Amino acid sequence: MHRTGELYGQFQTLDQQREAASLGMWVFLITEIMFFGGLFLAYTINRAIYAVAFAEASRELNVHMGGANTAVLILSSFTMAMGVWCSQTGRKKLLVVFLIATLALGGVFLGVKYFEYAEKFHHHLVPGYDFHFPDVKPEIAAQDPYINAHAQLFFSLYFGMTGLHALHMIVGAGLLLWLIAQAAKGRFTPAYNTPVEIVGLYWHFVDIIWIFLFPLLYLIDRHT
Amino acid sequence: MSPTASSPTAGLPRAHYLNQAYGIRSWLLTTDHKRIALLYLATVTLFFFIGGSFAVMIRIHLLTPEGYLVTPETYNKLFTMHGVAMIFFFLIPSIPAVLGNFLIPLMIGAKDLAFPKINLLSWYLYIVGGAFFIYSMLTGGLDTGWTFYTPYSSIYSNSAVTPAILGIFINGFSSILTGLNFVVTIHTMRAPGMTWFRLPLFVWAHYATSIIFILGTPVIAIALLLVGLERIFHIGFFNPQMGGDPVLFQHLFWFYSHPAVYIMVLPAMGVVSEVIPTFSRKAIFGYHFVAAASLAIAVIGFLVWAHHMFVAGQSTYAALAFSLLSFLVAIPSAVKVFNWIATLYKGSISYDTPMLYALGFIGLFTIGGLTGLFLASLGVDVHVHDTYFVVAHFHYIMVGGAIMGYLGGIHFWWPKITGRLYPEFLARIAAIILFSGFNLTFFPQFILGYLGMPRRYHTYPPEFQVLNVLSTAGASILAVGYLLPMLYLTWAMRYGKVAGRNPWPATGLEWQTESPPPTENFDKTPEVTWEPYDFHHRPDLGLASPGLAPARGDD
Amino acid sequence: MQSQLPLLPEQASNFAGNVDALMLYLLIVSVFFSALITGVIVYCFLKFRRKHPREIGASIQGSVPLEAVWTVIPFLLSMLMFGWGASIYINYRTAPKDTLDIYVIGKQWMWKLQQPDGRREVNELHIPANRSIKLILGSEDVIHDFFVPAFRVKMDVIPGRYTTMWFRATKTGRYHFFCSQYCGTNHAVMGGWVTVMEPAEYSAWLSGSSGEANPAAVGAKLFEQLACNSCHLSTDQGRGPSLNGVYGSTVKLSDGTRVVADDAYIRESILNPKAKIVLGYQPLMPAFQGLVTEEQILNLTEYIKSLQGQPAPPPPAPTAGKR
Amino acid sequence: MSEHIVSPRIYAVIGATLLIFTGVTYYAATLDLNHIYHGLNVTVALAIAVFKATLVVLYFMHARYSPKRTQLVIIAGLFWLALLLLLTLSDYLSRATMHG
Repeated sequence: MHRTGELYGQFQTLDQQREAASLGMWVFLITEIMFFGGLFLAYTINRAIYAVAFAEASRELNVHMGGANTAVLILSSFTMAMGVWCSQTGRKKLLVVFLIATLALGGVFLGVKYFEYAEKFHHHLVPGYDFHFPDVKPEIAAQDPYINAHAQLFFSLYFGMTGLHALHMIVGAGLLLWLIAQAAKGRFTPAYNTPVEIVGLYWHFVDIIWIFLFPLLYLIDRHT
Repeated sequence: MSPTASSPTAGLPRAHYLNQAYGIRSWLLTTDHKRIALLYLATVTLFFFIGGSFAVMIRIHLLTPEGYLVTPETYNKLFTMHGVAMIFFFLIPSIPAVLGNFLIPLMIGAKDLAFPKINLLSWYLYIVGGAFFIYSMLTGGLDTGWTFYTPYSSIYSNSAVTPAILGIFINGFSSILTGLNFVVTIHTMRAPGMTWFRLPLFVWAHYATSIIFILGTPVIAIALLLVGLERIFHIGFFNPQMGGDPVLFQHLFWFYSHPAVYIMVLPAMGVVSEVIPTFSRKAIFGYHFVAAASLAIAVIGFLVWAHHMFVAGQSTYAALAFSLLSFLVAIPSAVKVFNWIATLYKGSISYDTPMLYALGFIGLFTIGGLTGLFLASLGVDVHVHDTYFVVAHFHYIMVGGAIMGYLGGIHFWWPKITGRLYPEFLARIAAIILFSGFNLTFFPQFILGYLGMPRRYHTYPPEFQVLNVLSTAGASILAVGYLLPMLYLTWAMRYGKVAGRNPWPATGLEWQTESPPPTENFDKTPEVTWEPYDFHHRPDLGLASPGLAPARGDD
Repeated sequence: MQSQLPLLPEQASNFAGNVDALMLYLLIVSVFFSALITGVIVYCFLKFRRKHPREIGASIQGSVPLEAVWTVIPFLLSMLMFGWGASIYINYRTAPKDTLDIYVIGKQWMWKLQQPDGRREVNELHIPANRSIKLILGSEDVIHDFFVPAFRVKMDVIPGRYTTMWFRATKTGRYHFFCSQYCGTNHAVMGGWVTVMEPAEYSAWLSGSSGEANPAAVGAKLFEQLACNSCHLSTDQGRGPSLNGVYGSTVKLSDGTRVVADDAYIRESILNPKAKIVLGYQPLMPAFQGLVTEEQILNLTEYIKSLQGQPAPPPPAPTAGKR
Repeated sequence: MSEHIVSPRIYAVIGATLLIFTGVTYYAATLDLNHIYHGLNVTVALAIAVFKATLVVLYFMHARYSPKRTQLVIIAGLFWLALLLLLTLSDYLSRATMHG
């Protein structure tokens, strides 16, 4: 199928191509919502059943790192949105700056994540890898004598959800690298900026997943 | 009944998508939806015969109550891999990936699907997934049942479960991307004049199927991923020792796997909705209702999954709710069947092979659907759950329904795909053999099921032997029957009578272009001015309008 | 033995008649619609055969009233199917009060069944006829399913929790029972026989059996071995509450709630005692999770049930100096 | 160019709101709201998260200015997620005894 300029052969107009790309991306994001949805379901049910163990295990997480990460990711969403704006208004130089900023913030997020995981390994909190939950106060242990097992369940879900999210961040970073290379070559004009928009949609989606992960995993009964 | 539209001597069009380029690269790197459809046809047929050979071995093993053919472990691997190969690698991709890929752009007047490169990626994901499954098959097999219930699949099974899970996980993305491609294509790339209510019902059925692809497949992807993580890292999402609930896996698994049975049958319904009007030469009865029924099946199909778990210790309240919803999903299917047979009334019916397969579909799908009501009704399900009654039910829907529809579709569009017609007489014989062999195989299993013979048993009490022998007899007829179409269709590719543009003639837009079609599908973007299946306002079809005396001397 | 080509399984329980009646109703509706559809196909097949190659069918697009008819009728028929099935299901899931409780433990590829008096059987179940039987089902490894075709009953057996089912056998005889949830290599072998006997015959079988000592005795031995008696004395002076007459009584807990001391409470108190602390006592009892098998718990429960002798003494005043 | 351009000022406002609400949810977790109403902590945390997510979808992802079709797709996705969660929870919440 031949391609004239930026218009692919199977489409009649650039607008039709843009609409198709945007609809296609949103449909893909719906599949991602259902994909993470299965994990959120498992988390919701197990937390409802083992509320005490999950609250206790959640206290092992470093809420400051989590909070900082949320802010970092929101900023990266902002810079990504600005990047899309630049591509729409033809500011090619500024587009590259904002894309690099988004990539950098994504890198910061992954760096913080790396330290958090390292801390878990250090504290023997990685499920299936000589998991040893520190002893808890007697009245907590009374409420749930299998707290070690249920805490391991919490950390299985914690690593499952944040690991999958981090994987999506890495894929997002790869897409951004490709996008920066294309933008540097000045490929994106107000008439054709579909890839920037598509990567933007993906990046914002990954941010939304973290917006839900942070309160669910980190902010359980912080008050006691 | 000889084709009327084109004289048999007219040769094939000079340039078309098959001879436009030659060599392995032109096939393995193609982005032409028609070539990708043929790539799928080849690989899907391969997996059909892998799964089919397992089925034959199972049936031979069950000839005797003690079962002398294979050991218990091997028997468990046989039925598991029969299930996985047939469901994930044949039934789910067959009609959407082969006929859907080939025909949807042609039917809506587009040059190709919205994302041709993603379409090729879908095929490669399917191949990689299939490779992992074959790897798992060769290195010890899979013995967890196609349902992968935990904790057996995650803790106790020591067969090659992880590569099989990885294979199905990757194959799932092939379905997701195909569904995504279809939805975007149908929304944004219809030819001028092709409004939603002029779309052929085949396209409606695939739109509904794509909804299930998109919304259901990710959930089984995460369910199998979690089982894979449990096996690799020994962590505990569904591990009872760690407090995980095995029934939660069943919820996640069946949330996709029940709509998946509609993925398998809806496209076949789409094929029947094309074949019945063409060979009755009459507009489909209640076009809007049949189209709406497809969407209704796709949507309500998501509300009923826990009828697979009535005896799995779920709460009584949930069982009542899901049983009620399961009856609602049966209504649209009934509406479709009634509309098909209403189309026959006052038609001008011919008995070509596609019509035989379509009528076979209606007969067998009706039995399959009605026995589904037995399973949806709580009182009977407690008794027949996980017995051969269930096996017979879903084989009537999948083999009687989906495969009959698939074969009907292959025969109906074979002239469009290859430009040549299949041998009519031989094809009718094969259809009748398959229909009778099928009934002999699976009808006795209904009785076996109600007698209480459980599923997945390598030995059974002696009083069930007579029915099992009948079933095996039927299975041997089926095994032979399925070879016939493969043989004469391959023969027809080279030696079949040249078909011309519109041999039946049929009213779809795909029959306006050449057979086989050029790479760009249409010489110029077609303009659609007619209503679907309207034989009365289509002079281009060369048919007599009713009331006119048939002109003598027509060939 | 059944004939070589039986069509219906034996009806040997209170549910069988009703389930078969519902199945018959469904069968009649199915046969009617299948015949109707096949009939219409054959009729149209013959009557509207294509007379000449260029003939077209009539121009009929559809009719809304007809669509309404074949939407409403199937809907009403299916609602009747749902209602009837639901009533049977509710009956399945609500056991009567006076049931003979039998513990059933599924284990990869065998069933261990324990009579109320503690007699244990493997892959065999002897029950009295015309008596409501409640099976309390547990699993030690994967999911199994206890299925008796002649009684039309089945229930999955899930590790990590108990499930229950009940039935009342109405006909004496020997009936198959199967495992009907795939559980591995010998899933097909993991079945056995239910023997339904006249009540007199059943009690004779019960008492006449030599077999191992009854479980209450086994439970008593275990009670000493595990040093339960060091805390649970016959009176309330020990560090743990007296267990005399505790089974079936309501126990006041330290957090002020009350709970009936049934099988699940005893099992939980053995496996993780700190979950429910009796009022006025310290959470000193060690958890026996992993130290006792399901069978040993059943024996201990039987022993505790056999301590019905004395009425439960009133709970000690909370301020008594026993901290 | 049919595509609607969202001005940077809106992006800045939305970005700031999101940061503020992250702080709010962080602080709200330190208050013991459960004794006011059982489970209020979780409800508040999720409400804030939903609000933040809606902001991102509407403004950062241009859902507000996209064609009707895209908005329908988004709503359908959320509806199906709700289907998965609520129908499964209907089983768990109505089980006689919560084991474990």
